[in-house]
Amino acid sequence: MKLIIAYIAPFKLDEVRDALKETGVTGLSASNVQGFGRQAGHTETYRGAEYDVDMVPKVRIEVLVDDSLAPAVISSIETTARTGSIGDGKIAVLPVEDVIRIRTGERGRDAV
Amino acid sequence: MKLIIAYIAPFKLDEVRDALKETGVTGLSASNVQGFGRQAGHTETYRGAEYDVDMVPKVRIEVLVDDSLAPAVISSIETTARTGSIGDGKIAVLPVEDVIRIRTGERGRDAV
Amino acid sequence: MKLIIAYIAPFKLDEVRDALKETGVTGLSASNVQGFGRQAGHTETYRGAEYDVDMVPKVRIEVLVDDSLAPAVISSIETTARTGSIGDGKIAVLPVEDVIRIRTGERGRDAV
Amino acid sequence: MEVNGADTSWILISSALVLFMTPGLALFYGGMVRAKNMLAMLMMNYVAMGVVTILWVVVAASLAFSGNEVSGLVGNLGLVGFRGVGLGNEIFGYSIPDSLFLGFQMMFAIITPALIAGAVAERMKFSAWVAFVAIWSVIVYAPMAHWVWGGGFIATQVKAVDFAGGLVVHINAGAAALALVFVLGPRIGWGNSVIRPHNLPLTILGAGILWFGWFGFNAGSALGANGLAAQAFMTTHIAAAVAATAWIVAESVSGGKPTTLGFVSGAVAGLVAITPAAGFVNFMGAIIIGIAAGVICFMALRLKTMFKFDDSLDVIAVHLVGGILGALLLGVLADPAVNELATGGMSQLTAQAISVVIAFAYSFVLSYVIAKVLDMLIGIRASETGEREGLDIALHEEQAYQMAE
Amino acid sequence: MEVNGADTSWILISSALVLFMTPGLALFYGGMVRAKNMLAMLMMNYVAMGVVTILWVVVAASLAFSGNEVSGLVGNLGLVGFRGVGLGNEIFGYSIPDSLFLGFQMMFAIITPALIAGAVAERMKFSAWVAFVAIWSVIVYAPMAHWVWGGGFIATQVKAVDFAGGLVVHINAGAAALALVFVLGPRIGWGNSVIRPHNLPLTILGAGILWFGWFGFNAGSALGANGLAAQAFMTTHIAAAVAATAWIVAESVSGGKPTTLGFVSGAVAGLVAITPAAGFVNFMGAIIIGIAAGVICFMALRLKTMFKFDDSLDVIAVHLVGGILGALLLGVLADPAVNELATGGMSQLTAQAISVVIAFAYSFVLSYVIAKVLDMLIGIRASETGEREGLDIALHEEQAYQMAE
Amino acid sequence: MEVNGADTSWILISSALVLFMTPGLALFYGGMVRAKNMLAMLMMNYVAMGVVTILWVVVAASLAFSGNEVSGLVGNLGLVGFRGVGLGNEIFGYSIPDSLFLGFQMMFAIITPALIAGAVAERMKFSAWVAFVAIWSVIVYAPMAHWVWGGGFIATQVKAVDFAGGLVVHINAGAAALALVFVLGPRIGWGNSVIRPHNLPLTILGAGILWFGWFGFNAGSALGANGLAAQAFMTTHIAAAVAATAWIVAESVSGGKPTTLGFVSGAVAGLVAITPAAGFVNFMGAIIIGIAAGVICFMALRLKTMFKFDDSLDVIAVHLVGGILGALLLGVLADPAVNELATGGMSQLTAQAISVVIAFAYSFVLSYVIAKVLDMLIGIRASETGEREGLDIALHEEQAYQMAE
Ligand SMILES: Nc1ncnc2c1ncn2[C@@H]1O[C@H](COP(=O)(O)OP(=O)(O)O)[C@@H](O)[C@H]1O
Ligand SMILES: Nc1ncnc2c1ncn2[C@@H]1O[C@H](COP(=O)(O)OP(=O)(O)O)[C@@H](O)[C@H]1O
Ligand SMILES: Nc1ncnc2c1ncn2[C@@H]1O[C@H](COP(=O)(O)OP(=O)(O)O)[C@@H](O)[C@H]1O
Repeated sequence: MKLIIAYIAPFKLDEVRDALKETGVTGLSASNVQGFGRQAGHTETYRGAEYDVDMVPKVRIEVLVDDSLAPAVISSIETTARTGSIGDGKIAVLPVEDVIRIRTGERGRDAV
Repeated sequence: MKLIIAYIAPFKLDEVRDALKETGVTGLSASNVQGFGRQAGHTETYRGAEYDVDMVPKVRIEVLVDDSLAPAVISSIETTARTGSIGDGKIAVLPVEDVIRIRTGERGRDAV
Repeated sequence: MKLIIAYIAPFKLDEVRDALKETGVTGLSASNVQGFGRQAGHTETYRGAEYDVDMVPKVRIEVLVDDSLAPAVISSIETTARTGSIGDGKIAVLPVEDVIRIRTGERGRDAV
Repeated sequence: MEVNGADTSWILISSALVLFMTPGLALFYGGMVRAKNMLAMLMMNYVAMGVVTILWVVVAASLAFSGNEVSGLVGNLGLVGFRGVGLGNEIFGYSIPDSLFLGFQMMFAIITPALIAGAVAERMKFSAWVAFVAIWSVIVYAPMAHWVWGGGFIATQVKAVDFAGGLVVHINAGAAALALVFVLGPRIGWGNSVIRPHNLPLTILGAGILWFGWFGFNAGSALGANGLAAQAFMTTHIAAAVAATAWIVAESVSGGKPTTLGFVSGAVAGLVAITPAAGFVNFMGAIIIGIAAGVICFMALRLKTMFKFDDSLDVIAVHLVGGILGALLLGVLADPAVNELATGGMSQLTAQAISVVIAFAYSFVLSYVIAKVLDMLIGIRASETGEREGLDIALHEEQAYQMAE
Repeated sequence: MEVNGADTSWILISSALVLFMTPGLALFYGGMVRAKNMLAMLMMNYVAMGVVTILWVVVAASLAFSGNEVSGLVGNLGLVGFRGVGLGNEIFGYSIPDSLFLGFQMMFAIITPALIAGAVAERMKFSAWVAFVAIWSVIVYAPMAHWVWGGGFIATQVKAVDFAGGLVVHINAGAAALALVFVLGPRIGWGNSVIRPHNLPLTILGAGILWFGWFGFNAGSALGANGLAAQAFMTTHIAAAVAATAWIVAESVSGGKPTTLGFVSGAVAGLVAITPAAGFVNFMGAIIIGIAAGVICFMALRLKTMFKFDDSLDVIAVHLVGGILGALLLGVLADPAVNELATGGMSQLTAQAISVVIAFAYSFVLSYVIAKVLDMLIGIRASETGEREGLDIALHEEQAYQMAE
Repeated sequence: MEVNGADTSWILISSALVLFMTPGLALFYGGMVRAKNMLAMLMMNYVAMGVVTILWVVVAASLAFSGNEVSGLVGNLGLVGFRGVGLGNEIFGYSIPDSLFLGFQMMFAIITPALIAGAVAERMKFSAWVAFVAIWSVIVYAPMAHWVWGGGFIATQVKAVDFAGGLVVHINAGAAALALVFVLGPRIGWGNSVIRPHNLPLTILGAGILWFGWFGFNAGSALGANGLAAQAFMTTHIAAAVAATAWIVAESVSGGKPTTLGFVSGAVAGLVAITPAAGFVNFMGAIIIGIAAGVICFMALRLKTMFKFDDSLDVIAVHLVGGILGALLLGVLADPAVNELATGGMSQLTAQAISVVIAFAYSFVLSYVIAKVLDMLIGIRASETGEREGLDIALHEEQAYQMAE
């Protein structure tokens, strides 16, 4: 099994979630992060003092999937989250040793 | 070492933390996430427009543990977080190559 | 590639980010967590009822890096985030199987 | 007496101030609940502005202020639907228009049930709450207002006084809160761990609005812009300030830190306790009432642990205890040089004590019965799932805060 | 007539109350946008307090209230720069100082364009907004105020009445909102998924402030502390309460839950609808207007889906529809016993209908033209990147909320 | 003169408005600090409502307004404990009750030290703050109020005027802020990176409340409901509006974007600068003061970088600089047609300048000494751990916001 983590633009969350559902994903978790990357960031002003903020708000999506589904999930995120401009974000694929569904105690791919 | 990630119902956080302490866990980190899963989600209304929200608030717990402690941690979370109804959440076990305690520079199992 | 996760004191975020930039890191993501650890926590009061809060606010940093950069990143976080007092936090190193840059579709170390 | 522009001006703005207290109270309470119950809490308060207004116009105002039937037990139906209430002051003969008098009183009728909401927070069903507020306004609030301010038996026979609502508002709401808490039972998880407020800055802002609005409540109760209004204004402010300070001193003395929630809770306790006394006591009296309210209401917080009832946001410690304190202390501290309507002394104190018992008993018993009947008919408690998930989604299909998009 | 202290006192505080509505409106709107556009929303409201004030003093007040030129179409330049406005009442002869009369009216001129902001939220460029507000205040608001309240042709020839701004404020703002929405087009992503409010507690607090401030708006429009002010006070409150309740009943009847946003939206709708009628109708009239506003404005929410325009925060359903409702119902419900200036009946209704058409048409057409011209000159819509990233950063280089440090 | 209902009505509500400014100020400041110091900031403001009220009643009011001792340097102890203050106006002979006059003045005594809190935010110890406020109210504020408004030497000998508190409130608080900042030193990390506000919407709401309350502050200072109150009302509003606009223009001209924080900061600067002048200048004067305040206070933000002092929330740039601006410009702009008490011109300007120097010097020196002594006795700065962790937990054992449960 894999844990697929994607950092995406916040306004893409709904679209990506819908796309993942179609891919067959049955669950995911999302949270707010502040991302720093190639994307330029922006200037902010506080009472006349300008300063650069190189962190921009992103959404972090985590999906636990069975190995077989991983490629489809990745390409689904890639396609949906892409706008072509800097800041589209990244996907990371991590190995997972086990997954447990708390409610039933199921383990492994059944639990995903 | 392992990183154990658990997505649980928010109202279970205190209980799970207390149970983990008893298991011998000496640290953990928790954050808010929005989860999508089998749990039905709910309807929301905004000025007469109804829409389905399939994301529900969950708490994400991360525990770095030594391999030997992992099974106890998992079963402790399982037991405490289980209510038996959909939405109880999931646990994932990820391999960890190294852990460092920043304060002392200790590494590996000593650092956990 | 590695995913380096660090739990640090919130007021260290700016410093750590700047140090990482100098190390050659081109991206990272940060989020707020509540941490429990050796750090004592504190007492809070609510209408005359005192209770112990053993969770303290921490910042969680995630950096995807190429294997070659990992040691430098770790030691950079260690040096910058260290104050020497309890609660400095932890670093974990996780194996990553693949990284994809959404904008370009690049994979692996090019994508980091 | 003719309608007087100055008095009208002051009661117009006082009425607006008292109305503004309900949103203030909503924030004060709302900040103290968990995020998932925030909107439900706000709604319990706001809905009183809708439902009570309607019932007040339709019937409750008449029961409170029209005539005097059954030897002072209740008004008649002469003003049903505000019948005959015009631009002048023919009906009541105060120096303000009749409609304004009824309007000023209406704002009290609104906030009183809203006060109860703090006790039942985070578990009561919205439909049951609306029904409770509606029935209670008519059969508990209106008669009590009649007894005390509408020429009823507490004023004329018991001869107790209540300047701005120690009996009618605070003891009344506090007793109802106690009754509801017994019928409802505690929140899931209560007693295991402390249920923590989600947004204290809103609570503190709410307290600021309450303090501001209370000037209309108490000084407006002079029903004119005169020396008595000024006196009530000052005693109100002084009692609030002293009680707030006393509360954080009590916190510190009993081994804790001075808290911001403590400061504003003390302020509200002081405002409650001075309410019945505002236009009867001198400045020293206000200081004494302030100290008593700050210290005793703080100590009264322990009641809920001692007697194991879940009064979510401490309505009983603040409003019931504070209201009783004020109503009784007024018996001791009333200064005829301030207002000849209350002389202080033993007979005054006795009258006050009797009125406290009557107000408490009437409100407690009737509230208990209403709650029990409603519980049998429609159920007054939210479902367990709803309570866990949060009442905002369960009862209102809304969330207070959204994840950044 | 001499300057009267009581009336002055009431209009001083009424003016302050109306000014306070703009921050209240800012919160009401701000809570409904996404977090990334929060400050931009607040700023669209607040900036009206700056820009409109300046223009009002410089020229708009004069166009609205000085003399009567071109057969009632516009005022003259006699009061430019508040020339000759002193401490007395020589110019207008009301029972309050002339400067206060112009000040009270100024607060209306401020909040009216601020109301429009809700429709164009989350996509309009700040510079274009400022330009729009500035021009609109002078060439749309000031003449309309003249026609209705400055002795212009709607008052004298059409003989329509408008107690506190159904035409001048709500229909005027609503028609401008509609025009702007057409010129701007919808927000990115509108129609695909529901764009959700980020902080409803602030919206609900904002509504509380609006309700509070509206007493100054409507009861202050009696321009004195008297029976008529009290009447307007009461009809205002009753209509708000009834409409809020009616809205959540309508929600429940149409299969949803009663929502807190619904309750406060209903309250605002009721306040809007009673505005033109507040000093003309009796209490039954207020109740009818309240019910109508609650139910019909709720139904009017569907217009934007039916006709596919993105009125971000429903300014049209609430202010345009609510304002029209009130202006027309007043034709039917006006009670000469309340105020002999409006008699009700067919001729009154006709006059009201004509005035509604004129107000709508004038505001819609001119607003459309101003927006189009501005769009050609400087562009009125934020860049796509700016809209996605959020207007706060793109237009103001600020963020509403910061990650905890 | 008899007690007059209209004046009483206006000063009752004005007093309430001024009290409401303190919660408004708390929000204004609170939104600008980091989340971990939010409650501590709110508490520094609120506690002034407790501590200053008590001291005012006990002794400070008497020092300020009872008699005139030591050739105009201080009042006597005749009104200690509000002795003899009744429902009439026998003591002061204004057209409002004596207690109300002292109450109105009390609200100024409360907000003045609260203003200082912005400068010492995020590092001062709560106990030391309470001690400072208590001592300062008695030995700095009360005498200064006496000199200017209590018949003391600034009024009678220097012959400077101060309509609503340029000297007594703003310069006084600003000078004290400067002294405290020197004694305290900068926050940890100050100068390395910009310390960012955690919740600007609350700051903006707070500014809205301040603007609203300032009508009571300035127009209430006419002590009656009359033409002068209306004049002060209008100049206040105009100066605020112009200064807010001028500030964002200055931001834009100097290469930045117009910010919401800039707009509200400008508004506050304008309100500060018009305070001493509100009842002395005409509308053109108000506009000039507004422009000066908006532009010069904006430029004064740089002082703290130039001279390297950490005035956390810019109390000096806004209140000290703004207060001086207003006090001096009034010397030039006073219009005897508005108020014959100030004639404008060279001698007026000189008197104003002297009064500014005296107020600044007295407040700065005494504040410095009080702070130093307190620092030696109990320490005035929070511990380093406390400062890092956040003052809310360290000093009050509370957290402003809780993780959703
Ligand atoms: N090395 C990294 N480790 C963790 N997160 C990263 C890393 N690089 C980028 N990110 C996340 O991805 C987001 C987008 O990255 P950015 O470099 O701006 O865009 P792009 O990938 O299109 O070049 C960042 O804001 C950050 O949240
Ligand atoms: N595949 C997944 N990847 C990541 N998180 C998941 C996944 N499946 C479930 N979750 C998390 O677990 C929570 C509960 O899952 P759900 O399917 O509703 O309950 P259950 O596991 O009891 O069937 C979700 O809200 C989500 O946060
Ligand atoms: N085993 C763990 N798993 C996950 N997070 C941990 C773990 N131990 C510590 N942390 C995180 O690191 C923070 C600091 O840990 P703590 O034990 O207080 O300090 P130190 O590492 O200096 O002894 C914690 O607040 C928590 O966020």
